[in-house]
Amino acid sequence: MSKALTIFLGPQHPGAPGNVAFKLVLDGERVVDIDLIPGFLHRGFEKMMEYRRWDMDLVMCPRICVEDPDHVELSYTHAMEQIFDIEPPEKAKYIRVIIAEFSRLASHLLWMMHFAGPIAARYATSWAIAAREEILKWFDYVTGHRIYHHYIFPGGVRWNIPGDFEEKTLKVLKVIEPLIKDLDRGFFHHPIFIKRAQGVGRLKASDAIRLGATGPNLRGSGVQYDLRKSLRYDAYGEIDFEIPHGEYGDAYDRALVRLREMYTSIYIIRQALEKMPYEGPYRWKLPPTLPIGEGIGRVESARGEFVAHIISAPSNPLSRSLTPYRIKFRGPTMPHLTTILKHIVANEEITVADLPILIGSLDPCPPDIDR
Amino acid sequence: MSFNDELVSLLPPKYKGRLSITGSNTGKRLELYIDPCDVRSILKAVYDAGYNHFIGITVVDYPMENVFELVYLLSSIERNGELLAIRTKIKRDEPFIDSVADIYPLAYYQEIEGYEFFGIIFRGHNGLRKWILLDNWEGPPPLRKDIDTRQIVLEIFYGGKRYERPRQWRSLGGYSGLERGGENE
Amino acid sequence: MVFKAIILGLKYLLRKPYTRMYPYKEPAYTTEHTRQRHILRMDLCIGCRACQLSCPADAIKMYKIEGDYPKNRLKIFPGIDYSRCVYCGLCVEACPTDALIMTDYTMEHLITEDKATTLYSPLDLARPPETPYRITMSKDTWSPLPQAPPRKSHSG
Amino acid sequence: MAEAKMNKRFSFTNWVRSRSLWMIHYCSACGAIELPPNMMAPLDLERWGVMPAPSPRQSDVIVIMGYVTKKTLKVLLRLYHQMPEPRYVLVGCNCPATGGLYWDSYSTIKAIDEFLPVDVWVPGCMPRAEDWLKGFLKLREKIGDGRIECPRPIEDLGELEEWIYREVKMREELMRSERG
Repeated sequence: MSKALTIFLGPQHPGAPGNVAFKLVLDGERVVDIDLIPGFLHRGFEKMMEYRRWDMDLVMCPRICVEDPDHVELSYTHAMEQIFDIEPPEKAKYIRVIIAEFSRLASHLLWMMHFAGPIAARYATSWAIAAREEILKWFDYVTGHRIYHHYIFPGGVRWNIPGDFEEKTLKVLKVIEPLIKDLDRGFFHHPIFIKRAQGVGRLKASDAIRLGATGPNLRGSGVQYDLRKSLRYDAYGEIDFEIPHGEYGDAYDRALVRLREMYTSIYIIRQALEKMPYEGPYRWKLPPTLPIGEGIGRVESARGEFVAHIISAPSNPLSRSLTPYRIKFRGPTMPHLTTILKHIVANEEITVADLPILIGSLDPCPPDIDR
Repeated sequence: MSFNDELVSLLPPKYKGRLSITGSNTGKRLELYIDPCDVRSILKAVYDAGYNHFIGITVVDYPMENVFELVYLLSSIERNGELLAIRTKIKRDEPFIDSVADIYPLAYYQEIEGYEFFGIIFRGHNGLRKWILLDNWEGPPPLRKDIDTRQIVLEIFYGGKRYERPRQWRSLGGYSGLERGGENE
Repeated sequence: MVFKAIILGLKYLLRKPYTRMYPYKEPAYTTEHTRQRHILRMDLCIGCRACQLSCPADAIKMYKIEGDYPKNRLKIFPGIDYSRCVYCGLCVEACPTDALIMTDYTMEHLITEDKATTLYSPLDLARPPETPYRITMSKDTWSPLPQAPPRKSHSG
Repeated sequence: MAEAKMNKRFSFTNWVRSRSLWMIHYCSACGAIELPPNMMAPLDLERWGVMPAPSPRQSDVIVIMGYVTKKTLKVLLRLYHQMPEPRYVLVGCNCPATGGLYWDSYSTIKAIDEFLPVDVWVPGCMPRAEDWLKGFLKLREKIGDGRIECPRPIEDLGELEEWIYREVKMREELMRSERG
């Protein structure tokens, strides 16, 4: 019986998923317990947004999750539209779908880097980043920025799409699709990767639901649950697609779900381009003051369910307010890095060497815990 | 969306009429107002009725009415992501409520957030501590409405002046300290 | 398996390099919509402070500048602190007279050893960039926006 | 003193130092998202001898990528003091320079040059990938010209850390007194 050893992993560690630390309790090689140490990225968003006008808050909110900013904007926008009690124009719905799916693609490609890096598959990281670069250039062209776009706006999208939107988009898809296919062949079917990832971090479907997993991590366990399908928000109701899901719920399944989601995203974008009405308004004019109300924006982000809960109440009873009264964001990463990691480590023999694969397969984005 | 019969049958008789459907679009939800003393029994019943996916706890501070409102957001994956919001109000000067961390594992961490950002004590919770705010903030819970963090920050870092660069105590390099531009307004 | 891997590797070996040869052979990649440095047209500015009030980062400060500006009675003009600006474009959206516009002149010209140089006064903002640039955001970016129709159904 | 004088003109040492800048692999905040395009195929910073080093003991540059919270500041300072001389500081993004978008945040540091000697500022939110590259080139130029004093006249870790704690404590005391 060896003595338990407590060590820290991160925040400065090449295998750490961003600026977040873990406290590990080790018994020999095996990790017995794992505790999250968050707070390195805490900025107090929820308080800062209470001071700013609602349109300025849209500029704030993508900074919550830098890897997948458009879904944060989308959830905020959905909540705001419920407070204003409006429906976005038809054209904007399709543009939002395309923007959100590209954001998902970019996020999954960045995840490839986080995941393949610790296994020392430098070729995979390089291809993924090259494919992501094409998407960032496309974002730069359509929205005006590479990372933080501020494009999805309450009442539609912020400005009209450029004239050659369709050709540009198809061109980007034409570049990135072969790269993803090569990743599929070169990385996901590589025997070394399969041996490292298969059987690591098994998560049963019932546990995944109980512990609060969402997104690809839940679908990797075999649960066919996707908010795009079940809520049919924006134009997802008119688009026909399948939800990829895994079987065993191990790291390999979760990775494979993300890979298939990339194909699904490309498929959705192609379909949305076909069905999109290119004429018509793209944005409604909204009043500067907020009505009293409450909105909950739930979207399926790249990592899972992202919820923005906005409450608009007058801070003094005489005037209508320009700022929301309270905003709460619930990111998908919190259950993944706390309850699920603890559960897997307690029920399975995870060594220190497996930990980067396990954490990588959960695709965490630490800033949405800290906010 | 319709009422879930199983849910209605599991609720205590006093709450059967209080269930309502509100919201639109992605925020369409069942809502239930409960008394804070029943939070454990209701959440247990709701868990058994299939709402076993915990989303989060939203705490709203109303200093005028002297209450904290807690909104428990739950969803049911069997019922295609149906959202259930359970709302309760507790007194602001006696912020105590029962913990539900043993029913929903994720609530453990959401309750820690409620503690550090609003100072709500969840009875029966064994790990209430500063978690995210550790080293980042000392003092009363910052998200309470009566704490004007913007004013505090302005006073300390900017000398009370908006639209100015922060007042620097020293510079180790990379800043000449010269202010450029025209005459200030 | 091995041959497949070799073929896949060869494909990338024989490809044209993906790398952009920035900065000596290629300029920075910008498009006709890239939002970067502002230009202030001082003859159009009316000093209404709409840009200052719409800035989420409080980057805009109004400066008093004497001169012959008939439209601007208060003689106050916006100056932007580029160490705070987030390039969201809300100031351009708020400007009623199209006095503030954005170009694709990127921030590589602002990289500095002394952060005091990133504080731009109205006169600095009014000076157009030396190198070629495109106007990427102005009032023409938006056509007049229609009012929102009420939501059709309230299905409970 | 003699060394400082030597550094003013061209020296082989400086030329060599400027040609191989290893940066700490520490993705401290959101600015880190534009580093992968720099390190990998799209811009390939290794053309200029910049690459991420896994530990501070092997690195020359500490890159601050975005906002610095009080908790991260302690990590950053510890890393900085573990680095061997010569060490350089490159700051990207707006938030560490002036507070940026988080100017009214209660947990971030408003000016990083109060705590670390900064060599090059890369403004922007985010700085575009090209801006990061240009920032590294500017740092390289500055080192090559011998405009960076080496070793840095700075307090040892104990003293500095004490100073930080004092500073942060003092501000927090101020906050508390203002609340009354």
